[in-house]
Amino acid sequence: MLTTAYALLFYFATIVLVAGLAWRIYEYATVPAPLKIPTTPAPTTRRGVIFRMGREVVLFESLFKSNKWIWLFGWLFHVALAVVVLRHLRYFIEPVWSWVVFVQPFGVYAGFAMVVGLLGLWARRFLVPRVRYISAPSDHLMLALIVAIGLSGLAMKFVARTDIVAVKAFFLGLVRFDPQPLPADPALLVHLTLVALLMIIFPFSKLLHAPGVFFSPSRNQVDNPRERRHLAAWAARMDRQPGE
Amino acid sequence: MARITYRELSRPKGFFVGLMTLHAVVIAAGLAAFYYMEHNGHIVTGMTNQVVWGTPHVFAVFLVVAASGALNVASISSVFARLTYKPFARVSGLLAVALLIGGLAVLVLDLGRPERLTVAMTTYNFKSIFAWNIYLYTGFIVIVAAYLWTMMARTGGRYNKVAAYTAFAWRLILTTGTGSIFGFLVAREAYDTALLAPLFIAGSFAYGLAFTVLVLITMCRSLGEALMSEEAVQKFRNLLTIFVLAVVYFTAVLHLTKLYGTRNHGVEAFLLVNGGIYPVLFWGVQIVLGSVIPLLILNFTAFGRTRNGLSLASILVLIGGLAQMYVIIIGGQAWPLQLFPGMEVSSSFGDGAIAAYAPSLPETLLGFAGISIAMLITGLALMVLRFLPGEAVEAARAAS
Amino acid sequence: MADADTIDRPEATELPDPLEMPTLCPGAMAGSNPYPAKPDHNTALGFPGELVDDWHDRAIDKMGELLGKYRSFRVYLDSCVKCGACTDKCHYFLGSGDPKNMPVARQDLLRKVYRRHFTLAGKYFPKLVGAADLTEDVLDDWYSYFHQCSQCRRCSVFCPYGIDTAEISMAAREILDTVGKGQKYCNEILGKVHKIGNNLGLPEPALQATLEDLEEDIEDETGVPVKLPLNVEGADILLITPSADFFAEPHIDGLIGYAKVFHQAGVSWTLSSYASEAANFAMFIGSYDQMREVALRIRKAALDLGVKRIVVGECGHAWRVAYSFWNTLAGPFDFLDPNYPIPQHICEFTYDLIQKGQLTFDKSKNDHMTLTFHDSCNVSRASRMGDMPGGQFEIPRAIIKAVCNNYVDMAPDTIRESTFCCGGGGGLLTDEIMDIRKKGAQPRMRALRQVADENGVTHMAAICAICKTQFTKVMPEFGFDRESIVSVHQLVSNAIILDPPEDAGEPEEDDEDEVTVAVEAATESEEAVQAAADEK
Amino acid sequence: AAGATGARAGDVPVPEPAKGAGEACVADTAFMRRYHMQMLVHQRRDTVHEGIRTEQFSLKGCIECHQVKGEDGAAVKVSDSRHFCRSCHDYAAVSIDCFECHASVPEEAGKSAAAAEPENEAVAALGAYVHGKTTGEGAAK
Amino acid sequence: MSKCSPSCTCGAPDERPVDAARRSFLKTAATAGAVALAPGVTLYVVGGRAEARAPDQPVDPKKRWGMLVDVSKCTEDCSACVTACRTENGLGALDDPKIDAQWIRKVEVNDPATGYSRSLPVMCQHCAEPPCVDVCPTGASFKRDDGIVLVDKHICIGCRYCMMACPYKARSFVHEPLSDQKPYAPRGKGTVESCTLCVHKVDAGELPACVTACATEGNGALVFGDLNDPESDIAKRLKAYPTRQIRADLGVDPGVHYQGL
Ligand code: HEC
Ligand code: HEC
Ligand code: HEC
Ligand code: HEM
Ligand code: HEM
Ligand code: SF4
Ligand code: SF4
Ligand code: SF4
Ligand code: SF4
Ligand code: SF4
Ligand code: SF4
Repeated sequence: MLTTAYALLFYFATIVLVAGLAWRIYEYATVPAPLKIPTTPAPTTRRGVIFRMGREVVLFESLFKSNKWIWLFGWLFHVALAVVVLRHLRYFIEPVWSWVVFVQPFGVYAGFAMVVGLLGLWARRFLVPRVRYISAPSDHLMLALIVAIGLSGLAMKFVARTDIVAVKAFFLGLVRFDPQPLPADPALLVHLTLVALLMIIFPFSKLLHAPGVFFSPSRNQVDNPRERRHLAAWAARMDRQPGE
Repeated sequence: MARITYRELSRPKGFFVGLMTLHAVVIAAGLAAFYYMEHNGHIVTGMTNQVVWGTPHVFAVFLVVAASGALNVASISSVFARLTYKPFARVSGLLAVALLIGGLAVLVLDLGRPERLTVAMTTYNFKSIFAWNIYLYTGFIVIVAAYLWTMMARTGGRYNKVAAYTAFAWRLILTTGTGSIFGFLVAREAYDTALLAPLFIAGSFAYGLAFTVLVLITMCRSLGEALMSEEAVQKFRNLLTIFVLAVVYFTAVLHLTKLYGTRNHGVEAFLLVNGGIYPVLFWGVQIVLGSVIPLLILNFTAFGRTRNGLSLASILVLIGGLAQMYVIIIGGQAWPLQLFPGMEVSSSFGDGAIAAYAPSLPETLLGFAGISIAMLITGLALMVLRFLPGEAVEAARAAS
Repeated sequence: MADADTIDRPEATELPDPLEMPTLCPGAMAGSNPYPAKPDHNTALGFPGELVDDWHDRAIDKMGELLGKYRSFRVYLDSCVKCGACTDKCHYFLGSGDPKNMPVARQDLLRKVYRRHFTLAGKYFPKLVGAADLTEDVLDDWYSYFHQCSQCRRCSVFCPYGIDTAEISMAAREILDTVGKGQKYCNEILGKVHKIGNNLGLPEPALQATLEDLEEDIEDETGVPVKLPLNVEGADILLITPSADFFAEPHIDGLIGYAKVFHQAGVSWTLSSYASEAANFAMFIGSYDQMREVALRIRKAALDLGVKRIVVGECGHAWRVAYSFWNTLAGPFDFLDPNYPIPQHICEFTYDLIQKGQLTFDKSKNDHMTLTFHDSCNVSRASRMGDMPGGQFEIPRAIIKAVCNNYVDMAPDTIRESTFCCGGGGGLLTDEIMDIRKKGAQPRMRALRQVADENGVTHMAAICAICKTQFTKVMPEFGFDRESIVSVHQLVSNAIILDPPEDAGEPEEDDEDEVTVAVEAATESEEAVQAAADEK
Repeated sequence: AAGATGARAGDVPVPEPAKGAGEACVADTAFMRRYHMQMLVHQRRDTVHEGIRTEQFSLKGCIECHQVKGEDGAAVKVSDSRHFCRSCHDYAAVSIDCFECHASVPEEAGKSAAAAEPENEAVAALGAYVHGKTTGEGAAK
Repeated sequence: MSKCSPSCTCGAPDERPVDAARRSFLKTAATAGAVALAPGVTLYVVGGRAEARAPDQPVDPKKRWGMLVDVSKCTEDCSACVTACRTENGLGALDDPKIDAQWIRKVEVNDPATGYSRSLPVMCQHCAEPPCVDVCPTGASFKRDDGIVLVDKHICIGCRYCMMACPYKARSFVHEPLSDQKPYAPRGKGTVESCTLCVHKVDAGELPACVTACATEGNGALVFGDLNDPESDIAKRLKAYPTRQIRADLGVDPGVHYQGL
């Protein structure tokens, strides 16, 4: 019963996440950028742009330039999140890749770092009047949700443990459409419910910044308008009109 | 005087990039060495059950000692209000943190069980000076970081004085603590003296300053002479002279007091006269190469008044410092423990015998990696945060 | 919390900090509205004359259309995480404290409507995600606050996703135009460009007369017959420059500078009366079509005159349109000489000659000034000069340093890509909103105050017609002389040593003349600055 | 939690740790699956610092009951993936360093007494005396 | 979350489960235990067990285990204790005395003035004021309540500061990866170790291996016992004969005494 309920929940959440994201990304990719608007100084080569994007995504370069505190907590949170996610890979692959085995233990520290980062970010939503002004309830809820995911995860590690082997079997089972029994530990159930919720709202929330950053014209364009003519399809149509 | 602005080194040039790459390569080699040592155990190093602290400790202690001294320039400018040093205060603080991290990295990577670092950070024995040192080190990093913040942040100025004084006091305690690691080893004749603490403080001043000077002069190669005024060069020259003299003085006092007690004659003779490599390092490298020659260069040659002269002297001081650490740390262990004073002793475990020690390649690489870690951290920080006097950066930018 | 430079001298701390955070003052600027466009201004551009009845649906439709046409708009509306990094970056916010002038809040005025109509969350849980219906109040807010954005892109530099409020402002103004709520200043001017060829509505004969006057003035001053040719077919170079250069101070001194440089370079060049305007205000209202039309005039002029190169004069957003958009809008320019950048900035042109050693200067001619340089936002963050990223910062500075002895930069957080807008860009250079213009200029003025007081800076150079006009107006409000804003090519003009004509007259005398003039100007302006400083 | 043991799983990979000796583990199986690590850590503190050498949660005890016999009839070491601990740990991607120090197989029968262990009455008496203070006569019965 | 014991930080649930499984287990264990122990060992144990500490009791702080070495009985060419220690604790040998672990070693002492020479075993002296414990940053080196100085290898980080501090050079560092350790004497790469006074045997009511070996050899130079118990053999001998501790001047009060040195 429990197992079936969670199996269905996760099938649903996965469909929403994957389909929702795919649709968004399709949209971002197909809407044209008619003009060259990189924020300069910008790289003049494709490779330079990849490098710039890499620095943005990995180091949060612009944020660093902008505000050291937000950067500190924001970066801490994201890097920690990435490590936590890597640790979580062990629930979904068998045999586990050896580099995952290697990073897996760091995931626990990352779990703490993630929560600390989030609490720092949350604190500024209360403490800095400018940020308080721009925060909508959803901004708080998003942070609350991820904090709750983190805390329930840590609780599973440090307070009320769960049967990791069974959890993994459940998820491997899901992938093979043969769900295995899920342990009924409260912390696990809370964790999983919240994760499913996160997956479901992902394609409809500001979390779209994750794919969005790659499509941001001010960051992903090459600064070469004089050398190359850049023309969107709908604009090209105008070009032809007068002559024809 | 116009306002001092500070800039980051946003688009570094070939020389700087080359230098950073070099450090990255050394670090990579050091990490490979670490992996090799970790995988095979310390059997692949020169260390034994007799000489338990080897070359990595020489480098680590050297860097840690230098770290606290690197803060000198900042301290002099804020605590003693010397304006000539002001433009370099930030670099000095940065270097202090970087050198400390470099030293600690070597120390940690040389542990038998480096993966238990978290154990070391969560389980303490408060009777241990070593455990206190862990607090002293992390505290130092936090305090200097706060101090840097007060220098760099728009709103930090108010707390600058407090931070400066705290950092200044802390660094003295820190070096004393490092010295005490050895001072507490009562059974080892070479260490059993309270004079190690002042000696380490004097050493820290000299090495820290030498590092600061070298980094600044290296940055001059990237940024042009505008970085350091001629006045600053001369001030640094005088300061370095004084600090080197202080080290020589305390070294002399240390050995003279030791010689005063007859029971120490053996170890003193070992370190200063007949101990093979150790007297050579002591006299040849620490005293002549690392103290006398730099003093001569700095004070009696025209070359010594130039930037190149100053850098050469600094390099020699650093080499002398490493030799000094080697003699103290390894020489002190090579000399056997006296289980039965006055007796001749022998055993399968090296009792009564002078221990042989030869550094192996991996541990030496690890040691050098510590220096490179410090330098790479410094370099990267210069690139992303405002540590360098702005005028020089602007001048360099315009020149390019 | 961004870090800045330590201020070492205690008295220096008392100078206002250009980045000082204002206390939030909601609604402070709610009443700041530029004049609405008259019906015929709107209709001339193909927009409805006044607010249409079904404005709500039309606005939403337009928004939908833009979402399908502009990836920037689409992605930016989704991606903001409300991180707050941009909140303290807008000069209008720093000057006014009105929270709706924080870039993200400005975007949100539009984003809340986007959420309500185009996202699931906004449809079903509007309160939760801060979505709101498009009401008349919201439309009014749009009109006010999207006309308090100079589209300077400073916020975009600091946003982790590069979200560019300028793009949102442009879209918002386009929507406003489509529902008949256009702004007078921009729309009226655009009408003039379409009709006459320049923003000022200066017809060919007037232009011709002005240029001839200038030629005389130059010859009087220097004894050298420097020409300012108009509509010369077969010239090598077509100069496209903002029409302000034809009559206003200090712009006109810049134009003289260009002419002298061309003269010294020995190239043949011409202006065009058909395309006598570099500015392209269509960018401000976000209209691709309008922008394209204005740009096509230049293509036509170049083709008609049969030139080989196009050089653009000192103007910020004009250079953005020229550098970044011309090729797209009116390209390909395959009929021009591919050995030169198409188009080329006048600074690039001058800088090249300096590099090649073809110009000689008497730097002391500018000794009465200590200069600093105001990076114009559109040049800094939306275009480039030279072939290196960042050339737009180095080239003008290199020119200034080549012609002046005294140069000092302002605080690092206020120059280069972090430069502050003058406060008058983006179609806000109209007097009825002087209040917001002054507030927007405040950060720049404070940064200038620092170097004026501490480094003795007397003049600020700029390469943008809007900046120059704006500063001439607002500088007195901040205790500076209105003449302390200068053109970069004005400095070049002062220092350049012109070859005497073959049939040389008495250049020495003329030189002396100039020196006296310059010295007089110097004493004047120095006194003014001094007086202003004393007042403080 | 129904154990992952057993032959239920179709093609879903699920570890099947060999059944231990005896009927039950030192605690409930569900408990063991969740808490054995903490119990072991706890036990090791008690043993090393306090000298408490109870059998419950003794690592040596685990190894004795949970030995897995290889083809040659001898217990397999931890280097063999069939080793009891590894059967789960590989699956859960948890590497433990316990067996860098601890023997991963029980002492082979017959070799258990240290070679130096003598059959010497005097020594026996001494040992008994030292520990039990039963002065000599408490020796071997 | 309350702790399982006041000093514990393990974070384990409050009560450790004692259930049917455990009770049945304890029954089995009693028999299993008897079977597992070799016949010889059982022999010695039985007598003492009656009064010896139960396995679930912590060590008795009133005790202080110590050793007396009767140097006059220790012969120069004997090294039975050294061998016994190696075998008991599974100390392997790479045949490099500089890096091999040597928990106990024979030291030749020669008075240059007189030419008088002796050979005696030196191991960890189980000091009452152990410098190794003082300096250990993590508290891995510790002194058990009954005076035995041990390294908790689970928290030893291998910094080797204790080796620097020990005046007797009693400690060894494991320089290489090991395999085939004894189940009752785990040891492994990267940690420091020293004579444990055969704590596993002592806890089981037996004698340290070296003591047994010396007795078996017929020399009986080693006496083990509770220094705090005036009735014990060792205490009586300390009272009766002149003995000394090595480097008593350092004030660390070793638990190993030497007679006839
Ligand atoms: C008396 C013998 C015995 C001892 C000692 C013992 N176990 Fe067990 N253990 C068993 C038995 C029998 C089972 C299987 C019970 C079952 O299948 O329900 C088992 C099951 C387990 C399981 C669950 C495996 C599975 O298949 O789900 C774990 C984990 C475990 N033991 C760990 C340990 C640890 C750790 C120790 C040492 C503290 C230990 N055991 C000591 C007999 C023992
Ligand atoms: C039923 C499967 C199973 C068996 C059998 C098993 N373990 Fe585990 N063990 C686990 C899981 C799962 C974890 C990790 C829990 C986590 O990641 O939080 C774990 C964690 C541990 C840890 C803590 C590791 C760490 O770094 O946190 C130790 C120690 C441990 N096991 C020892 C043993 C020993 C010893 C045995 C064999 C006697 C054993 N386990 C057998 C499933 C098992
Ligand atoms: C560096 C060596 C080393 C490592 C690694 C090590 N141990 Fe130990 N362990 C020891 C020593 C030494 C003892 C003490 C044995 C004694 O006193 O009988 C011990 C004792 C124990 C005991 C109590 C004795 C027993 O058999 O029950 C437990 C439980 C224990 N260790 C668990 C672990 C666990 C779990 C791990 C892995 C996470 C581990 N140990 C890793 C060296 C080690
Ligand atoms: C390419 C991947 C990503 C990049 C580059 C990125 C970048 C950023 C940046 C720069 C910020 C603003 C700074 C801050 O407030 O922390 C941010 C905020 C945030 N990110 Fe990401 N992110 C990425 C992926 C994700 C993912 C996958 C999640 C989802 C779990 C996530 C969750 C968040 C949240 C919740 C915030 C808002 C924090 C707040 O409300 O204060 N990010 N992200
Ligand atoms: C379906 C997906 C997920 C599953 C099956 C899952 C399962 C688990 C489990 C079993 C643990 C306990 C680990 C242990 O005891 O060792 C855990 C911990 C944790 N989880 Fe998840 N989780 C999932 C998704 C997520 C996501 C998306 C996040 C972050 C946003 C997250 C954050 C954490 C954190 C921070 C911890 C504690 C630290 C750690 O153990 O790594 N989890 N999770
Ligand atoms: S583009 Fe410039 S004016 Fe507009 S919001 Fe951003 S910073 Fe402000
Ligand atoms: S910086 Fe960018 S993401 Fe952050 S609040 Fe501003 S617009 Fe949104
Ligand atoms: S066994 Fe006894 S006699 Fe032999 S060396 Fe050891 S102590 Fe001396
Ligand atoms: S002899 Fe050495 S190792 Fe043993 S307790 Fe004394 S100081 Fe510690
Ligand atoms: S090596 Fe181990 S026991 Fe020795 S001092 Fe370091 S941590 Fe303590
Ligand atoms: S008591 Fe045990 S460990 Fe210590 S020396 Fe004797 S045999 Fe070795």
